[in-house]
Amino acid sequence: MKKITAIIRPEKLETVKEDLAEKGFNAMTTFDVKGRGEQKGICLQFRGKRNLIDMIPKIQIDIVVKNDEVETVIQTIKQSARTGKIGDGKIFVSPVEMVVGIRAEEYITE
Amino acid sequence: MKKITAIIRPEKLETVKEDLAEKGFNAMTTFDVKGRGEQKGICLQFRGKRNLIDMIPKIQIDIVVKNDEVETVIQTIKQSARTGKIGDGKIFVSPVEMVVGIRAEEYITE
Amino acid sequence: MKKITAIIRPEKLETVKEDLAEKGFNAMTTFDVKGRGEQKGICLQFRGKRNLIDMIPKIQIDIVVKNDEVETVIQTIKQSARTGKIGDGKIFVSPVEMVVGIRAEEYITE
Amino acid sequence: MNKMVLEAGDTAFVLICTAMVMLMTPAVGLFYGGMVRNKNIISMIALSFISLAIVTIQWVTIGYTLSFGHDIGGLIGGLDYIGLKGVGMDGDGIPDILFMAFQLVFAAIALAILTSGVAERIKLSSFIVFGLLWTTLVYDPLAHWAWGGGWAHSMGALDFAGGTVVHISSGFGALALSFVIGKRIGFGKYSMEPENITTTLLGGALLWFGWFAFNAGSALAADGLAANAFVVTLISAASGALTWMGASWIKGKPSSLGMISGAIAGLVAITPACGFVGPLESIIIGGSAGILCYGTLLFRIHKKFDESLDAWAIHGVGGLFGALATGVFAVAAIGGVDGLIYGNVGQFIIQGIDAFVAVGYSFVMTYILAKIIDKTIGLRVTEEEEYVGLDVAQHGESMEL
Amino acid sequence: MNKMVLEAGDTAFVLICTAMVMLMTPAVGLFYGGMVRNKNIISMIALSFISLAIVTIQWVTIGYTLSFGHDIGGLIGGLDYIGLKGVGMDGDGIPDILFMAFQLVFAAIALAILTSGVAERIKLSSFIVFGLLWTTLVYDPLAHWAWGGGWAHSMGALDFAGGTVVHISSGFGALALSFVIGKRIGFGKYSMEPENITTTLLGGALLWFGWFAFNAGSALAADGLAANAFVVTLISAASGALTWMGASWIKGKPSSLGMISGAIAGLVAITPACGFVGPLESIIIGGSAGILCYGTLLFRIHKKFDESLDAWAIHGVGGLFGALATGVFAVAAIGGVDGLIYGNVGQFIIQGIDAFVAVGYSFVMTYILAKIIDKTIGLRVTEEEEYVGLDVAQHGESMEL
Amino acid sequence: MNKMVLEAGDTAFVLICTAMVMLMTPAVGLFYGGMVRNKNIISMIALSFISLAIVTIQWVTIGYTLSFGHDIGGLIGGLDYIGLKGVGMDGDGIPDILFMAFQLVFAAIALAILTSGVAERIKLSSFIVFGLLWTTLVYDPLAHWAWGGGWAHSMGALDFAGGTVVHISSGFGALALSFVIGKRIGFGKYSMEPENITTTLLGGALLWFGWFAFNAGSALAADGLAANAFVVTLISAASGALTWMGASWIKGKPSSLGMISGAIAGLVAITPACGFVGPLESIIIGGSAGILCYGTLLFRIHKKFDESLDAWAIHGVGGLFGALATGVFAVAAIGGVDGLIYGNVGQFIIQGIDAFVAVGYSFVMTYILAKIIDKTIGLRVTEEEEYVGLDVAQHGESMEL
Ligand SMILES: Nc1ncnc2c1ncn2[C@@H]1O[C@H](COP(=O)(O)OP(=O)(O)O)[C@@H](O)[C@H]1O
Ligand SMILES: Nc1ncnc2c1ncn2[C@@H]1O[C@H](COP(=O)(O)OP(=O)(O)O)[C@@H](O)[C@H]1O
Ligand SMILES: Nc1ncnc2c1ncn2[C@@H]1O[C@H](COP(=O)(O)OP(=O)(O)O)[C@@H](O)[C@H]1O
Repeated sequence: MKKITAIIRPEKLETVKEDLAEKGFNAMTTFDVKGRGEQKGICLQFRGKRNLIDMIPKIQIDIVVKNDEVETVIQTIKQSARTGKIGDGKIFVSPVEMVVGIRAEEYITE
Repeated sequence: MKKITAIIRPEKLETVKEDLAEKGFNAMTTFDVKGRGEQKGICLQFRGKRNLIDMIPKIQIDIVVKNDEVETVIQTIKQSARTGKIGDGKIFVSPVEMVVGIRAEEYITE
Repeated sequence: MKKITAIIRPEKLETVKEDLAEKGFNAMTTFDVKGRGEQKGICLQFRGKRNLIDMIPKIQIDIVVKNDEVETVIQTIKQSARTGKIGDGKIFVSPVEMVVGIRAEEYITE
Repeated sequence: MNKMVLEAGDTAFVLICTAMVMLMTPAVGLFYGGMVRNKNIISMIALSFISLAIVTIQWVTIGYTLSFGHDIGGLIGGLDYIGLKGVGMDGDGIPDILFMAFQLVFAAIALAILTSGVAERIKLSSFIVFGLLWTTLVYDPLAHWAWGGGWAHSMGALDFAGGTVVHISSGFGALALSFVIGKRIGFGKYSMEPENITTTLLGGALLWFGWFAFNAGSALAADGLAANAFVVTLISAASGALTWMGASWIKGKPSSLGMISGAIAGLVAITPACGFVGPLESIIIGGSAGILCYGTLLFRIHKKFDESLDAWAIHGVGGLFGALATGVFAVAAIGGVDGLIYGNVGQFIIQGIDAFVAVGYSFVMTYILAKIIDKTIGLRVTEEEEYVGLDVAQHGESMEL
Repeated sequence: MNKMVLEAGDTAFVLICTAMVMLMTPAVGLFYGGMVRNKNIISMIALSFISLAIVTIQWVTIGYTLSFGHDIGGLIGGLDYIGLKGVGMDGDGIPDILFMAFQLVFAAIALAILTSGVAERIKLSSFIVFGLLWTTLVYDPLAHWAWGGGWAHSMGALDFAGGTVVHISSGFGALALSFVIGKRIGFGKYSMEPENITTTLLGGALLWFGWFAFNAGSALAADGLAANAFVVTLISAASGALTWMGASWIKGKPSSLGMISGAIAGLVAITPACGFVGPLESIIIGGSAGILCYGTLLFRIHKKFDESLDAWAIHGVGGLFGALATGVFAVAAIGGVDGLIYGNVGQFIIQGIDAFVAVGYSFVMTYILAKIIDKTIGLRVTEEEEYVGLDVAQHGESMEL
Repeated sequence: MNKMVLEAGDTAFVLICTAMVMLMTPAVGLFYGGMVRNKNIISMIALSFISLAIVTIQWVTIGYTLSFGHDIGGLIGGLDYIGLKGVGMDGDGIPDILFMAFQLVFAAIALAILTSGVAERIKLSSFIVFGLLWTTLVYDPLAHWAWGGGWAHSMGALDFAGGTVVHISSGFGALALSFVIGKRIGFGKYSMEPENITTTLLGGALLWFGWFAFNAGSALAADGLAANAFVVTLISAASGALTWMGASWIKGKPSSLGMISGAIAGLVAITPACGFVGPLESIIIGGSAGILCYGTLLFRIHKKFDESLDAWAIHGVGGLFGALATGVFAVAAIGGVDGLIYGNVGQFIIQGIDAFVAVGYSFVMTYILAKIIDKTIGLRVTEEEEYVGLDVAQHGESMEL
């Protein structure tokens, strides 16, 4: 299984959630983060001085899915989180070795 | 080493912490998240209409442990976080390759 | 690629960010967490009774870097987050399999 | 009381006091809102605003006349002032309509205090129905008894600013209500720590501020009696804050929540007494209330009562103590009546009768009303609604923290 | 009005009322601040404080005399009181300088309300310039027309506490401003839910509190008329809170935001009427305003107007309705004038003329002023600044939540 | 001053003013609380409440008589009013007991302001002991000198509402205290940005509101002088807000914290002057204070003084400036005394002597007291307690954000 971590604009959360749900991906965990990308945040002009805005509020979405679902999830997020403007965000994929449900006696290992 | 990520009810945090501590697992990192599981959140009745409660506040606990401790930690969390009701949460296990202490000169790689 | 997760003192965030930026590591994601280490939090004396302070506020920094950059980032963080006092924090390294930019058509897999 | 002319100074005073007491109702919401889990903070604050809104309409239509209409058998007021008929812009010292408004905001806050007993689990629609009934059948009679010419008034019971009418009624009502609605899911098992203490402290500050108007304003004139009430209110609050803090310090760390709870306990206890005692008595009254109410809170926790935000411990028991203390410490030089320590046993007995009847009446009537609502339309939200929190479940809103 | 002596009771009343109305300006900031995204909350609150600061200086230098100087052609005041020349410590009932201050805080809050239309996207420097112009060219003339001896006053238009002067001007001004500045990026596409409802409720509570001073204080005396204004203000707020909540309940869940918005709608609508109608009329006025303003809000959303925090729906339309309702419900026994329902068609027509002229004037003038600012120094921040939020972009600050 | 009769209007005014000034003490807590790291916000607010509680008890037992008892050698009051003996419900214009309460809330806020110097590192128990001593040995003498018939009063020093007594004492006291307790761990190395600016703005709004009562209420009557004090207070605050904002704008972005700090600076500076100067002078006084206090803050940061929340820069230096400015700008037409610009050099010198003696006395005495406490029971928490934050370490509480 894989964990897909998407860091998106807060304003796009609703759209992303809806689009994922439509494709059947309901489960997810989200939380507020702050971040900046390679370009070192956003640079505002202020009285001629470069004025760096350091860390921008973002939302991180973690979704654990089966290996063969990774591609669909990534594509869906890419489409719905995209505005084409600076700050659209990034997606990371990392391995998950086991999923255990607390309530049910479920154990998924892959 | 493994990272065990448990997403539990906020109200169960104290119990889980105590039970883990009893078994000798003190170290952990927690933060507030919102989440929903496969069943797409909770569905409240409202004037006959299905009224979806989207994302429920949860607490995420991250614990990095040695490989042979994984099972104990999972079992402990399962037992103490369980209420048997909807929303009990999930546990994910993922690989960690290195642990470095900032203060001491400790380096653990497995 | 690797994800470096550093859990540091809130007061040290600025220094760590600056030092990393100097070394060319701008991109990162941060969020507030609470945590305790092996020694089970901090123990205050209170009327002779051991009085355990459970979870201390920390900041988690996630940085995804190429494999050969891991060491530099760890060393940089170690140096700038260190005070030598209790609570300096920990760094974890875990694997990341893919990085996708939402805006650009970039895909990095390693 | 036989001049029929307005006094601008008194009118100015009571106008502003009425606004300040009005502010206490949202302040109760903030005070309580900081003590619940974040998923219920909006709900908790909203209940106070809604109390204010529904009691306003209830009071101008029927409540005022039930409380202050001509006395019927010592029990209730007649319908002379229904819909504020005959309540005009002139009056005796202050306009009649202003007296009506001053009384209105007292009724509103009583209902808001009551929400302590149903925190984090009441169904909004049922609260509205219950609130209208409670104000009409519990609060209005009590107001009539004490201030509208009812039996307690005739008997000579002293309640300067509403210790019995407002605090005993809402405090013991909250206890009854908590028994009917049942405990919160997980009570005693989950941790349910206050999550937003600064909001509680803000609410407490506004309550403390408004309480000067509550107590001093009850003189209905800007005079020496009002000034005395003001001063003893301040002292009693300070004294209660310090004793509660001190008592809890012995057991552990002195929480700010304990400090502010002690201040409120002191404010409650001095409420009936503030027109009858002086500064030194108020140190004793406030200080004792701080300790007594803290003890009651410990007792409640020990007994596992989920009277969730301690209206009973603070308003109920604090109000009861204040009513009795008035009978003990009253000084004739201030309010014209002596208390037990000056040998007036009669007054103490009267205070006791008045207070315990109020305790009994408000507990039993609230219990019955709550049972009726529960059996018919249901007091409580579903388990799932409670789990997601009332902010989302009842209001469709949430805080983005 | 021909005694030239100070009355301490009245002076006390208006002094405190002025302080309470001053508090409403930051309260508008809190009310609005809770409704924007967290990255703009500081900006939103700061705009209110800054409104207060700049209007204070504007008013004491030029604004007061433009509004209350000797009438020039029914349109504007002369420069007799420039720099408060001749505005002294004595006066008729209350000190002249106190009357000046009471009027000042009204002007300040009007500008604060206006910020609704430019929330989350205004450039701070431009707001300061715009604000000074708007107060001078929109607010001051309107104040003169109604209260300074201008044409509306001469015509006999009734506006007890500023429904037209404060609320129509700022509400319709906000709409015009939102048209000029344009929608927020992502409006209608992104979700822009209120993120801090408890802050909004706190702001609402302080507004409600201050509104008693706003309305009752407009009597400029602590008398029966002030008491009447106080009472109808309370009732109208309660009524508006309940009808908006009820109307929104039919469509979904009753949000606390709807409840408090309804209360504000009720407060706005009763503002012009509060010296002319009684309790029962105020139930109707407040209740209707709740429904009407809620409908206007739905209309605005449907039309995709980004008048972001609904100053137009609540203050503009609520104020317009209140002006007309004053002409309908006025009762001679209270304020000396009868309304439409007592057969006085004339008064209703006068109210209509006054209100619609104010609507037109404030909308058009605000639009022109905003256009001029926009073409010269630019009203709006850059896209990147809007993205990072005004807290950081304009103030270099942020909340650590 | 030889009528011995109560005036209802004046009494009403001072009653409400006393409540408003009381609210300023928690407001200081909110103002400061928003500026510390989140782990100390509860502690910071609680210190203000605790100041209010302990000063209340101190004042009614011993403080009032030390300040206002019969003069002993120009230095201190006698014990005539110990335990409020002889302080009754009647009086001259307003009840004696009300005058006592009005003075009480001033003493409370002074101690609350002082907490700036020990923010995030004071031990609660030591603060309580220190606070009692400081109020008794620093505040009470100063109050006696200025208002209780002491030497400053005899000399003719002007301090209308407590610029010297409240602000110089607490501001310079805070500086001394910060020297004794030492810097916060990591000061200058870690970032210690304000984390909750909306809380600070809320506190600032309540302070601004209460300040009208602080200054105008000091007239002790609802008259023209009170109205003048009210107006210049408003103007000075606005002016200070704008100049500080402007000055900081030149260096970077205009923070809302700078804006509100400037308002407070303006409020402080006008405090001693508000009964002696008119509107135009208040623009100058407030505006200069904004710039001066901002400069002082920059100086403090440059010097690496950890007087953490700038009570010294704003209250200390602002109060000192205000005392001198009173001697410069006083207008006989308002308060009966002319200042330097009208040729009265003597008054300016008197103001200087008064202010600098107060600076010296409060700095030195505070330093000595703090040293004594530090050497005996210890002023400061342990390093570990400081690290986890005082909310948890001192109160056992924390915010769940
Ligand atoms: N290498 C990285 N490691 C950790 N987080 C990253 C990395 N790159 C990007 N992010 C996260 O993704 C967010 C969006 O990235 P991107 O769109 O590149 O940034 P920007 O907001 O600067 O345009 C960042 O704000 C940051 O939270
Ligand atoms: N596939 C997943 N990916 C990420 N997070 C998940 C996933 N499944 C569950 N979670 C997280 O675990 C929490 C609890 O899951 P579960 O108990 O199934 O949900 P529910 O609360 O709906 O009963 C969810 O709220 C969510 O935060
Ligand atoms: N094994 C672990 N698993 C998860 N988080 C950990 C672990 N060990 C340490 N941490 C995190 O790192 C932080 C700092 O660790 P350390 O410096 O050892 O703790 P302390 O603050 O007790 O000195 C902890 O507060 C916790 O958030």
